[in-house]
Amino acid sequence: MIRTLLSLAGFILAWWGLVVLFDVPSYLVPSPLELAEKFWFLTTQAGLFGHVPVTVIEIIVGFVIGTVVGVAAAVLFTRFPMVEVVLNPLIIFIQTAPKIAIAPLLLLWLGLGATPKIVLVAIVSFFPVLSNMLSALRSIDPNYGALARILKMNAFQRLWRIELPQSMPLLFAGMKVGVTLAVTAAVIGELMGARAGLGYLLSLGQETADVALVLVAVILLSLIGYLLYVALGAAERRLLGWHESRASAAPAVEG
Amino acid sequence: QEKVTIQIDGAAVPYYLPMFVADHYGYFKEAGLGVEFLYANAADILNNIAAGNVQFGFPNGDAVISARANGLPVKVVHSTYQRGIGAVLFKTSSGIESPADLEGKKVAVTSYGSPNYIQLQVMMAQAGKSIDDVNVEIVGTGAILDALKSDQVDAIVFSMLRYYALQAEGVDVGMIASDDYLPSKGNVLVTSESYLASNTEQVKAFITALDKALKHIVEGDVAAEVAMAIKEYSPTFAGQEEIVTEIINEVFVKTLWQSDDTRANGFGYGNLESWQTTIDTALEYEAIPEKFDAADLVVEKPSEL
Amino acid sequence: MGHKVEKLKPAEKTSSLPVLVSAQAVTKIYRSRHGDSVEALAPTTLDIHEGEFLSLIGPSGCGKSTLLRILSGLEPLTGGTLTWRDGPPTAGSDVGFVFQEPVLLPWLSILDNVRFPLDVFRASRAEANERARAMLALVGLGAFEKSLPKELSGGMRQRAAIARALVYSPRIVLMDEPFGALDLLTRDRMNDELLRIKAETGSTIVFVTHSIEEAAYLSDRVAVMSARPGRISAIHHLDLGPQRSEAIKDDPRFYQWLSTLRKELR
Amino acid sequence: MGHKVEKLKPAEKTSSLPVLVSAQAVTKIYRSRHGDSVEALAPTTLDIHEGEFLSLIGPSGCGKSTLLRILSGLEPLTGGTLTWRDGPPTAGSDVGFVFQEPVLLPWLSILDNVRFPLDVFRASRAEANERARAMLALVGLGAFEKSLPKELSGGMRQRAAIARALVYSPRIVLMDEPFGALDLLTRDRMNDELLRIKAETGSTIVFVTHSIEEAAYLSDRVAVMSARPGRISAIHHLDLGPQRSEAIKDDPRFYQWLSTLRKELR
Amino acid sequence: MNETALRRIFTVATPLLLIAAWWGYVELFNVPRFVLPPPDAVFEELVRLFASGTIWPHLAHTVGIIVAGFAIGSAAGFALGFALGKWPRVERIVGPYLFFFQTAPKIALAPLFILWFGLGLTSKIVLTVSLVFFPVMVGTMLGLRSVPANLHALCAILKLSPRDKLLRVELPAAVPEIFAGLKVAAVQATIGAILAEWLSGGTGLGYLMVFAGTTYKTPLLFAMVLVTSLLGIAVYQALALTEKWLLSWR
Ligand SMILES: Nc1ncnc2c1ncn2[C@@H]1O[C@H](COP(=O)(O)OP(=O)(O)OP(=O)(O)O)[C@@H](O)[C@H]1O
Ligand SMILES: Nc1ncnc2c1ncn2[C@@H]1O[C@H](COP(=O)(O)OP(=O)(O)OP(=O)(O)O)[C@@H](O)[C@H]1O
Ligand SMILES: [Mg+2]
Ligand SMILES: [Mg+2]
Repeated sequence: MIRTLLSLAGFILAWWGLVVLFDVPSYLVPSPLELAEKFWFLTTQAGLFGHVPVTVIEIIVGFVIGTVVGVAAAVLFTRFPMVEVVLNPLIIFIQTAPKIAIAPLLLLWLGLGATPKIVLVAIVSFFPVLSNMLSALRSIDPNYGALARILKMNAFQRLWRIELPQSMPLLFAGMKVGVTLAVTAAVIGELMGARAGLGYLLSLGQETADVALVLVAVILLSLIGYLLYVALGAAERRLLGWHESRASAAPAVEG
Repeated sequence: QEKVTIQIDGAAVPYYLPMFVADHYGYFKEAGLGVEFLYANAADILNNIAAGNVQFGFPNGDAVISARANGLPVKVVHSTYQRGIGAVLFKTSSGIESPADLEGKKVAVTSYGSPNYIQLQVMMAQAGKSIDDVNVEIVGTGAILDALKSDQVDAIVFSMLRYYALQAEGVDVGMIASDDYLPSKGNVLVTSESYLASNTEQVKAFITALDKALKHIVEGDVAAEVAMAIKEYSPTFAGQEEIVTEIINEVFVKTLWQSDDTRANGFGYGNLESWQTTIDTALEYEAIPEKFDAADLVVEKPSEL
Repeated sequence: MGHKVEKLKPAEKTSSLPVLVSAQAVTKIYRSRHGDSVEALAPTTLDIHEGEFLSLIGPSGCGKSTLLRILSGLEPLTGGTLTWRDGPPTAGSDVGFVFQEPVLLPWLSILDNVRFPLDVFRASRAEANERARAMLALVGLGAFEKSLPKELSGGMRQRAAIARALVYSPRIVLMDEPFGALDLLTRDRMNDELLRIKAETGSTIVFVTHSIEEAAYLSDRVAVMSARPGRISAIHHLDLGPQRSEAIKDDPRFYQWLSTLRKELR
Repeated sequence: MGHKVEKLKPAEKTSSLPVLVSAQAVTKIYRSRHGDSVEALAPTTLDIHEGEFLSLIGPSGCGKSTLLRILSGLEPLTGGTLTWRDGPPTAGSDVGFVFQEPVLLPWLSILDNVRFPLDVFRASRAEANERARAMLALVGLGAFEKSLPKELSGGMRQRAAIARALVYSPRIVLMDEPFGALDLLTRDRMNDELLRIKAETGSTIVFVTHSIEEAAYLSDRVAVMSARPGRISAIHHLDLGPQRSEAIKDDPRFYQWLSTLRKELR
Repeated sequence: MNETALRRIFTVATPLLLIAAWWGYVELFNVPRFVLPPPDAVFEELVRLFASGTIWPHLAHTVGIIVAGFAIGSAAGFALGFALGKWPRVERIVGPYLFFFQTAPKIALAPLFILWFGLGLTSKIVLTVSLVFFPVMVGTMLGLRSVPANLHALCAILKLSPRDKLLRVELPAAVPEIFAGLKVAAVQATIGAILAEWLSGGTGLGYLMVFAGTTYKTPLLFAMVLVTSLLGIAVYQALALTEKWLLSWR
């Protein structure tokens, strides 16, 4: 913790030093002080913290939906491989289809509120979860399948008691990737039409060439993403104490 | 009270003062409208209007021409900005003073076929040169300002509003307004053909409120309204009241919202001749696929709808 | 010598117990990834009687595990039929299986691993804990209930797996070399426990082992398998009485059986 | 009876062979995830002599695997010292290890698994193939060189792992219950092969087993361990001569040793 | 056998079905062209683009960025994942910055890329790389850390050099995790290339999309969407096949 703070302080000092030393104009890179001032100004006078929950809710709701659907799809695909054959091209199509192109469609179908943004977040966080969960389910030791068959576990028990715990490490990796994408998706969603949210602030900053505003929005967005990431990491540590990837260190003896 | 949504180009900047005044002083309400503001880019706005997602839009006039030429059933019901706000922006240190100086320079536009590209072509043509004499770079809207700031390009063709934003940022910029070379229109009030046909009353009501707001500002105390708009609608501009007031007084009140036409015919007058010139130029430079009549797109006298 | 050898005869008149499951000319051919196939089990016929203790012995790779997996329904047949007296087992609690490797869930503590089947069968928490603890004590792991599988020695893990298979008193228990990783003393204790549990519950047990002593000590019948293609070469009905205990080791017939079985395996 | 019991004496005058590696008051305490600790090995002192065959026997969980892993350098000590005569082994080819569970690389064929160490040591391809094939034939897997590990039976997998540990003739071989999953016949054959290989290469072998017969049959010395905390309770120097063969089973001293060891284990 | 036949049928039938659904939706709900053009309009546009040859430089440009971005990004992701996976201390020190940077929306950072790497190809590839590396890094990290303890023990016994250990044991063991990351990365590479072209430059499918978007040429827009997605699907399928082949031992 102390080390993190120290390294953070070092980073900020280095940034400041560079800005002062090379006399970087503030329209390129503002100094930390300017940024702090901007932040203070935004919170006290521009209702910055009214924007934060808007985006946070979009990210979290979308991410949770994306994760749940991703896991469900992976389970469905492993149970019925045909479903994967049928749906996979469609899924990759939706993933790669540039969101700018489908934005008007989303608005047409889902209206102007938070829904299209949440759907967009769900779409992008869904894919890494699906991909990792599929890998995980396919890597499961067949012995566990045998145990499940012997005990005649039903599909739900198998999922809940064997497949999910066994898939946790990869699932978490997928969620970590998903959460970073979710932040970007929320921003894109807000660019499609919004009046609040950090993505909206970001575009406002870009519209008005307000670099400090852009940076404050970016930093807050990153912070949200990072905190979610850290939360996932903490959950992972709690849940995965048993797993190799969490053993305090790889074998102590090496060479 | 009828709920309607208007999508405005960009973000909540105080230059959209008429909208804010109309809302703040209850002009919309008086006219029987509950108006919600949303922000997006011009193309999205026009698509949303055409699809019926929103009732009104406030995009750039050039974007509307392009949309109409490609078959989007949109209608300009109020030519709010009488002039275009396109401009060539450059750092004064680059030595550029007139379009002729752009020769051999790197100039960024957002895409081939975009209004700003046509503006550049017309400017060069009128300066006796051709577009081939400049190094055109394509830089998207998201990065074009930074390209100028970081000297990746010598000049950009973009919105004149950025000129003031850049100045406020402390960048030493110069500007050549495109409208002096090619008449065009800035932000205009747009709705769809079908909405106009079926909800004429609402459109009229909106126009009435907008006109009232414009009148209120033009005849009233701009500084006070700017202070109000920044406080209530655009708080990130806090501290910039003075410069915004100056810009609105000097640019918007004098040349954008009002013209000889509006003095004769009321706010938002759609000069069909001038619109047609813009359309014809766009066709000449192959920015739009086919010619159409300005009268099909623009309502000439909003007050007489 | 008084023992009876049944040479692959389908019906076994010798046993008075009703047939629980009957394998008729069951075969198993594995296809490997290169397309070539291994005949793991040549047509094999075997009746398993209700409540009996049947051991399978035979050289490594002769198909013992395969036969056990077929009986449990884990491995599909490639030929023949498998007939259960009252239809194949429907409840998970009907069959217990001890795999050749201890298959423990690495994220559960030893207690939770042993309790696992009871949780699946929705036993009450208190009852599940009580029975799992009793079973752990039986296999000598009472002090390790909170440990994770990776914190146990090989033999301890195998004992936990045995506890898990027996904790719900299945009607038929299939055990694949359950005691292979145990020392003699523990093994002897586990043998006696197994006999006691069997007597209490009346379970049917099919048991794979490499130890002839163990097979003779525990079994009502011993099936001897031979390799490639795997098949049952002989089934011996051991006339050592239904009640087994250390005392049997004083019975000369026990040693006769040992030497018979040993010779069969050569 | 003529056998000597050394009760935890550090120096063993009885052996004429030079000491290869000496463990002095070595201890091992595992910390489990809940913070409580398990004393797997109480201070243990043991010399291993060059070229000897030493067996470790003891109840399940007494620390046999732990001691073996410490000797191999896999497990760090929590106390005591480990001294090698010429310094700890530096080359990978110095030590062979047969793990308690067969550790095979699941993506390699059996042949490639056995050849793996030779490939790592950059032996020529032809030589590696030849030696690996010879080793596979020795363990009776000649026909399965193309199979994947999952296509083998438990015992066959273990034999492949043994082949891999012996294929590069390591100077010291540590074997953790290598023959536990094998039937008697295969086991006897493997025992004799092991003795032959040892005689050929002069390797030192430390061998964990649960079979007293096996220990007595193979070993120059047998260390008996007792449990919790694990420690060596006795070391027996077997006076059955350096050359072992089936003939030894006619020697009454062999049976005396069996009964001694069996008693020690009670 | 039956299954493979069914599989083949579906690979052809699914796209056809989707196109039918698309067409049906457009017809039935009378969806205007500028919201969703009918399939035949998009198809005509595609034919026109390919017949006239105008698509090729754009296609080549985008494919170039995808391939370069994917290759460099996965290599970088792998290297980083390796370092972070092997040395937890490195993760503790640089990890937070990496994760922080990664969650920053790339659209907002794009101007920075242009500032640092200019308007040319470099900044586009860098942008793509910044999207690609992360999933690969996370996958590699996890894959290397999940190698079973007993395989580590085997390597320790045989005193495998770090290089041998990586190539012969850790990589093969980590294939499922790494490929899970690579598949996500493939999709990200396509998105990255389009985003990069959206930000600057006058060639590429992404540019054509902006062009089509701002000039309301929806058939062109959707034609580009189709082509991009097909590119994504191609890269993804190539990876899926490679993975299947590498994991044929399972
Ligand atoms: N999944 C598989 N794919 C291909 N062949 C297999 C498979 N499983 C087993 N075999 C083959 O079937 C034969 C019998 O295997 P099985 O596991 O039944 O032997 P076993 O009698 O249990 O031997 P052990 O005592 O060594 O465990 C072996 O030759 C083995 O190679
Ligand atoms: N990784 C570990 N963490 C915690 N405790 C451990 C760990 N490994 C082993 N132990 C404990 O150390 C003790 C000795 O284990 P070890 O594996 O050495 O036994 P063993 O003599 O080989 O037994 P077996 O014959 O059953 O294989 C056991 O009580 C076990 O619970
Ligand atoms: Mg077996
Ligand atoms: Mg052990």
